[in-house]
Amino acid sequence: MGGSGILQLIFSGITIGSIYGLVAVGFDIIYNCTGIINFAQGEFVMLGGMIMISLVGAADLPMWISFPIAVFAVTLIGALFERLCIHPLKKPSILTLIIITIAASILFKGGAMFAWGKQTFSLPHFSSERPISIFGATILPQTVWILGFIAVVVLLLAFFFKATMVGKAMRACAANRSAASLVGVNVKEIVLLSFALSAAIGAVAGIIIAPIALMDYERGMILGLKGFSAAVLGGLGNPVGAVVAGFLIGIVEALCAGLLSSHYKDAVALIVLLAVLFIRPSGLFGSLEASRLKKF
Amino acid sequence: MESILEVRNLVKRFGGLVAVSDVSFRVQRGQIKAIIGPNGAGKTTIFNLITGVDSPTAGEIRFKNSEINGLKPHEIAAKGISRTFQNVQLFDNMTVLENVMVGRHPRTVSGLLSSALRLPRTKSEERAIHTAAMERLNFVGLDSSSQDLAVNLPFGQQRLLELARALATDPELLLLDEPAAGLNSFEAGLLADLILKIREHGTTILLVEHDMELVMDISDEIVVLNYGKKIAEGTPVEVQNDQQVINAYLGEGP
Amino acid sequence: MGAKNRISLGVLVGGLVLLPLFMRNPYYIGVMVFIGLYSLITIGLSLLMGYAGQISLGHAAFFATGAYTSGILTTKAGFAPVPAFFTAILLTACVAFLIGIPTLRLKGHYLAMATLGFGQIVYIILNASVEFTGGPSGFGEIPRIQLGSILIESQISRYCLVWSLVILVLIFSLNLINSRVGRALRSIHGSELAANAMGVNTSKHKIQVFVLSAIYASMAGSLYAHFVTFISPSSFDLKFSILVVTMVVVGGMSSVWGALVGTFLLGLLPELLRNFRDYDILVYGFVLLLIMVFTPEGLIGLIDRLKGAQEKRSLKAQAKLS
Amino acid sequence: MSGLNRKWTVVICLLAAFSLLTSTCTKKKEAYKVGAIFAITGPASWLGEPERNTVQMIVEQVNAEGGINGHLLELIIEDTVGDETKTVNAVNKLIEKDNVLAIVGPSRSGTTMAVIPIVEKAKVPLISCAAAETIVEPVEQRHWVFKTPQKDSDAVIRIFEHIKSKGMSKVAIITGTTGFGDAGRKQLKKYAAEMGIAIVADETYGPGDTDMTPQLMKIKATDAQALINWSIVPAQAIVPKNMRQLGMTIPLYQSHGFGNIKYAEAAGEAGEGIIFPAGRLLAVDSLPDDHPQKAVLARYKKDYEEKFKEPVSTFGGHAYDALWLVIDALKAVGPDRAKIRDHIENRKGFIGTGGIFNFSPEDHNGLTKDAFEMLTVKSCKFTLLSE
Repeated sequence: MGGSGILQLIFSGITIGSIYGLVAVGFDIIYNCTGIINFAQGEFVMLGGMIMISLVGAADLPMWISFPIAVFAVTLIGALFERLCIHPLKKPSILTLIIITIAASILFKGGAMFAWGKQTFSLPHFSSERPISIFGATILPQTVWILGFIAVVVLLLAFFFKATMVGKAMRACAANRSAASLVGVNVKEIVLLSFALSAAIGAVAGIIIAPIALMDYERGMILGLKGFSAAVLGGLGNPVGAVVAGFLIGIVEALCAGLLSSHYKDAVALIVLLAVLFIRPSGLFGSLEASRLKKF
Repeated sequence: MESILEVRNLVKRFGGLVAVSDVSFRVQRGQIKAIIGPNGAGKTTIFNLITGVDSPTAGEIRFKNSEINGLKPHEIAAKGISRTFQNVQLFDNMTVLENVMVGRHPRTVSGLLSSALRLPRTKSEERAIHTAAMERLNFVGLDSSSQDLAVNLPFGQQRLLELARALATDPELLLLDEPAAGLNSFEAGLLADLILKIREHGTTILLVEHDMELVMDISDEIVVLNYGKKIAEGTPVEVQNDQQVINAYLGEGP
Repeated sequence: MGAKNRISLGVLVGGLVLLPLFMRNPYYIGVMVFIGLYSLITIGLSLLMGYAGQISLGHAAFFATGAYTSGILTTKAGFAPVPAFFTAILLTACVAFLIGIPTLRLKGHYLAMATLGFGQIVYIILNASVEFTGGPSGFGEIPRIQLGSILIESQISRYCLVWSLVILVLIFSLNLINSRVGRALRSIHGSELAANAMGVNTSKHKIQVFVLSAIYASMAGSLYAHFVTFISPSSFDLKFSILVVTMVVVGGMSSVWGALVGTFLLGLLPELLRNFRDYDILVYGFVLLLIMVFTPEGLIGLIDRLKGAQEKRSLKAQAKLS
Repeated sequence: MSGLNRKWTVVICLLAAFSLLTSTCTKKKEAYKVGAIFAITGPASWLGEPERNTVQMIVEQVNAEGGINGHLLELIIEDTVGDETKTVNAVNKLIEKDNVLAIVGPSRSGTTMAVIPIVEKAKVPLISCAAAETIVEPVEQRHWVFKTPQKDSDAVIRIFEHIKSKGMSKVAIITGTTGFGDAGRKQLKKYAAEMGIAIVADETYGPGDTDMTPQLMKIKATDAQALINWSIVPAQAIVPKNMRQLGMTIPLYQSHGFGNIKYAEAAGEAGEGIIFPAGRLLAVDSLPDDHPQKAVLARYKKDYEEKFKEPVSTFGGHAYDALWLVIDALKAVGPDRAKIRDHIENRKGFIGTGGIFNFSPEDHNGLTKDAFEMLTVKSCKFTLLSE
C-alpha cells in the first residue's frame, strides 16, 4: 500500500478517533466533578443521533434547527438523570454510582427501543456526499464537518473552563471538592451542570457521526466503550488528553485493519491501551497523584 | 551499646524539592529516640524511607547491620520494624480485635489453601493469633472493646489501637509518627507511660512528635531536623540549649 | 467461620435440599442451575471486590477460559470431562496469574479499564481464532459430565452438582475470610499503606484472590459448557462481566452473602419479568436503579439497616421500661 | 312466601350458570399450545421483531377463522435477548411448564445450537428461523430439528455462479463477525475451492463498527474483480457507502442477510446495483402471476404491511413458514409431538415464503438453490435481476 493508502487509513482513523475523543471528553467532565465513570455516556451519543434523525426525518425540520433542539433535548435528559438518580444519594460509594449509571444506560436503551423501534436509521450528510480528494486519498465532506465540530467544541470548552466563572468553579471542583465548597462553590449545582454538559457533548458526537455510521438503539454501548478507552488512555480527567487519545486509538485501529488484520484490529488497540497503562499506570497525560486520590 | 538502626547520608528528592538532605544518625538498641523539627522538616519522609514506603534518592539505611533500603514495606515489617501513622490508618471495616490480629501477619505462616481448608495446623495457629492479639489489646487497655468496629472507637482509642496493632508484629524497632497528636494531656500522659513500658519489654523506639513535653520526658536522645537537614543531635538537655535549634523553632532573631 | 455464618449456611443448605421437593418442574430447577453457576462467579468476585477492594470488569474472560478449555479438550483432544475440568482450572489460574501481575498494580478506574480491556481481548480472540474456537458460530457436541455411573444430564442432577460445588466454594471462602489470609485481604481494602506496614504482602494477596476468583469462574465455565453442550463467544462478552459485577453490588459487597442475594435476585428477575414481554428491559433497568438509589449498600446493607433499626427500637423500649 | 321464592330464584340462577359453564367447556376444544422464541430484544432484535409480529398475525388469523380443526391456537412467545443462557431457560419453560407441542424459532444460529440438545432429549419438534447449516446437519443427530431459511451454501453457489457467468474468477470477501457472517465465510471458502474461484482478500468487521474503509483499502489494493459482503447486521450497509467514498467500482454482492429494505435505504445511493440472492418475498411484485409461490407471498406481504405499517422482510418470512408448517402438521395429525415431527419430515411441496419445501429424512431444510432468486437494488427497491 502506497503513501496515499496510508494517508487514507489515517484519515479514516482520525474521523472515527475524533468521535472517540468527543465521547471521552464527556466521560472526563463528569469524572472530574464526581469521580464517576458514567456508563450511560454512550447512550447520550445514541440519543443525540436518534433524536436528530427523528427531527430531520419524521418531523422534516431543517438540519440547522434540528441540531440545537436535539442537543438541548439530550442535555435535558442528562440533567434529569442527575436530579433523579444521582442527586438524592447521600455519600454513595463510587461503585454504587457506577452501577446506577449502568442501570440508567439499560433504561435509556430500553426507552429508545420503544421510541424508535429496532431498525437502523441513517441521517443525510450535512452537505454533499461527493468525496474530496487530498493527496490521492479521499475523505467525505462529513469528515470535515466532524473535525470542524470537534474543534469548535474543544475551543468552546477551553473558553468555558478558562474564562467563565462557572467553568472556573467546575475546575475548582475537579481539583478539590471540599475546598471548592468552602470557597462558596455550590458543588451539587456543579455536578448537575457536569451531567448536562456531558450529555450535550455526547449528543453532538452522536449527531455528527450518524450520517456516516448509521444509528440504532444499540449503538451507544460500543461508542461508550471506545470513548472510555480514550478517556483512560488520555489520563482520566484530562479533556485534552482524551481528544489526543481518541485520535490515537482511531488511527491504531485503522492502520491495524488496513495493514495487518481486520480480525484483530480492536484487540490491537486494546493491547496498546493496556501496554500504556502498564508502563504509565495513570494514562498518557494523567498525573499519578490524581489516580491515587480517586479510588473506589 | 550496639546500634539497631543506622541511617547514613540519606537523601530524598521529590522532583525539585529536597525533603531529606544528607541526614545521618544511629539508634541504639533499647533507646527511645525522637526526631523533632518544624513542619515540613522531613520527619515523616524519614519514616517512610525507613519503612520502605518511599525509596531514598541516595544514602543507606541499615537495620541490625544489614542494608534495608530497596526492600518492600512488608519485607521490612517482617524484619522487625513496625510503625504507626500520623493520620490514623486503621482497617475501618474490621473489628478492633481483627485489626490487631492482622498485626500478627509477619509472625505467622498459614497460606491461602491451608486457611481455606481449615487444616489442624492453621486452627492452632489461629488460636495463637487470637491469644496474642488479646494480650496486646490488654496491654493498651482496649480488651473490653475487642468486638467493636475499629471505625466506631473514639479518636484517642484509635491511636491506642494502632499501637496495639504495631506491637502485635513483635517489632524490635517501633516507629511512632506523632502518637500524641490529637490527644488531650491526660491521654498523652497515659501514652508516655505506655511507651516507657514498651521499652521495658526490650523494644527500641523511634518517634516523631510535636508535643515537646512528652518528647523531653521520655526520650534518651533527640535528632533535630530543619528543612530536611540535621541541625542537632543529643540528649534532651543538650538539644534544648542548642542555639541552632532555638533559632529554628523561634525564628532567627534580628 | 462465626456462628452467624454457620446459621446462614445451614439455612441455605436446608433451602436447597427442600426446594426440589416443592418445585417439581424441571424448568424452575433449570433456572436454579444457572443461578448456581452465576453464584460460583459472584462469590469469587465478592472476595475480590468486597474484601480485597479490587474491581474486575473482565471476569467473563475466565468464565470463557473454563468453558472453552473444557469444550475443546473434550471434543477435540479426547479428554474426559472431569480431567478437562481440572485442566481448565489450571490454565485459567495461569492466565489470571500472568494478567494479574501487571494489572493489579493499577487502581480504581484504571484497573477497571485494564480488566475490561483484557476481557474484550479474550472475546475478540474467541471470535477471530476460528480454527480453534469455532469463531462466532461457536461449537457444540460437548459431552456431558459422567461421575462414576451417573451421567449429569437431568436438571436435578445438574442442580445437585452445581449447588454442591457452590456450597463447597462458599465454605472454602468463608473459612478464608476469617483466617490470616482473609484478614490480610480485608486489611488491603481498609488501608493498603497500613497493611503493608503490618507485613502484609499486598500485591501477593491481591494476585492470590484474583487467581482464586478466576478459578471459581473457570469452574462455572466448565460446568456451563457441559450443561449447555454448546458454546459461542456471545455468552462471554462485556455484558456478562458487567452483569456479575452488578449482581455483587446489588446484593452488597460487604459480605459473600450479599453476592448470593444479588445473584438470586438478578438471576430470577428476568424469569419473573417474562410476563412483561418487551417491557422487561425497562422494568429490569428500573428495578436495578431503584435498588441502587434506595439501598446504595446493596440488599444486604438494607437487611442490616432494618436489623439495626429493630435493635434501636428494642433498646429504646428497654430504656423506657427501666 | 317471598322468602321461599327468593331461595328458588337463587337455585335456578346457580343451575343456569353451572350449565352455561359446563356447556362452554365442552363445546370449546382444548387449545393447541405452540411455543415461539425470538430475539425480540437485544442486539438481534431487528431479526426477532418481524418474526414476532408475523407469528402474532398468523395466530389472530387462524383463530379468527375458527382455529385448527376447532382447536384454538395458543402461541406462547418468549424472548431470547439473543443470549444463549436465556434461550435455554426459555425453551425449558416452554417444554416443562407450558408443555408446548412444537417450538418455532430461535432467531439466531447460536441460540438454536444451544437448545438443540434440549429438544432432542425432550422430543419436541423445533423449527428454527436461523440460517446456519449445522442446525440440521448431521441430520441423524437432528431428529427433532428443522429450519426454514434457505441454505448458506445455496446462496454461495448462486453468487459464485453469477460471478462466473460474468467471466470473473477473483473475489474479495468481507464478513461480519457474527454467527451468520462466520458461517457464510466458511461456506464461501469451501465453495470457492470447489468452483474454481480465488479469494484474494478475506476481511471482517464487527457488528458495532462504523467505518470499513481500512478493510476496503486492503481489498482495493488487490486484483479482486468483485466483492462479497456477507453479514446480517445493520453495519453491512456501511460497506457500499465506504466503497463509494474510495471510488471502488467493482460489483458488490451481498448475502441473503441483506433481505431488509431498511438496509438498502441506509446505504442510500451507494446501495444501487448491489446484487444478492434472496427468497422471492422481496420481489413479489415482479414475479409472474403463475408462479406457484405468488399467492402465498402476495398475501403475506399485504397482510403484514397493512397491519404493521412497515415493509416486510425475509426474516419475518422464515417465521411465517415455520409456524405454518406446524399448523399444517397440527391440522393433519393433531396434538402429538412425534406425529407432528413425522408429518413435517415427510412433507413435500409445502409452499412457503422462502421457497417450496420438500422435506425428507435426509433433508430437514427442504429447500434447494432454486429457492433463491438473484435480486438487485434499483431506485432503493429490490427487483429481480433481469438478464
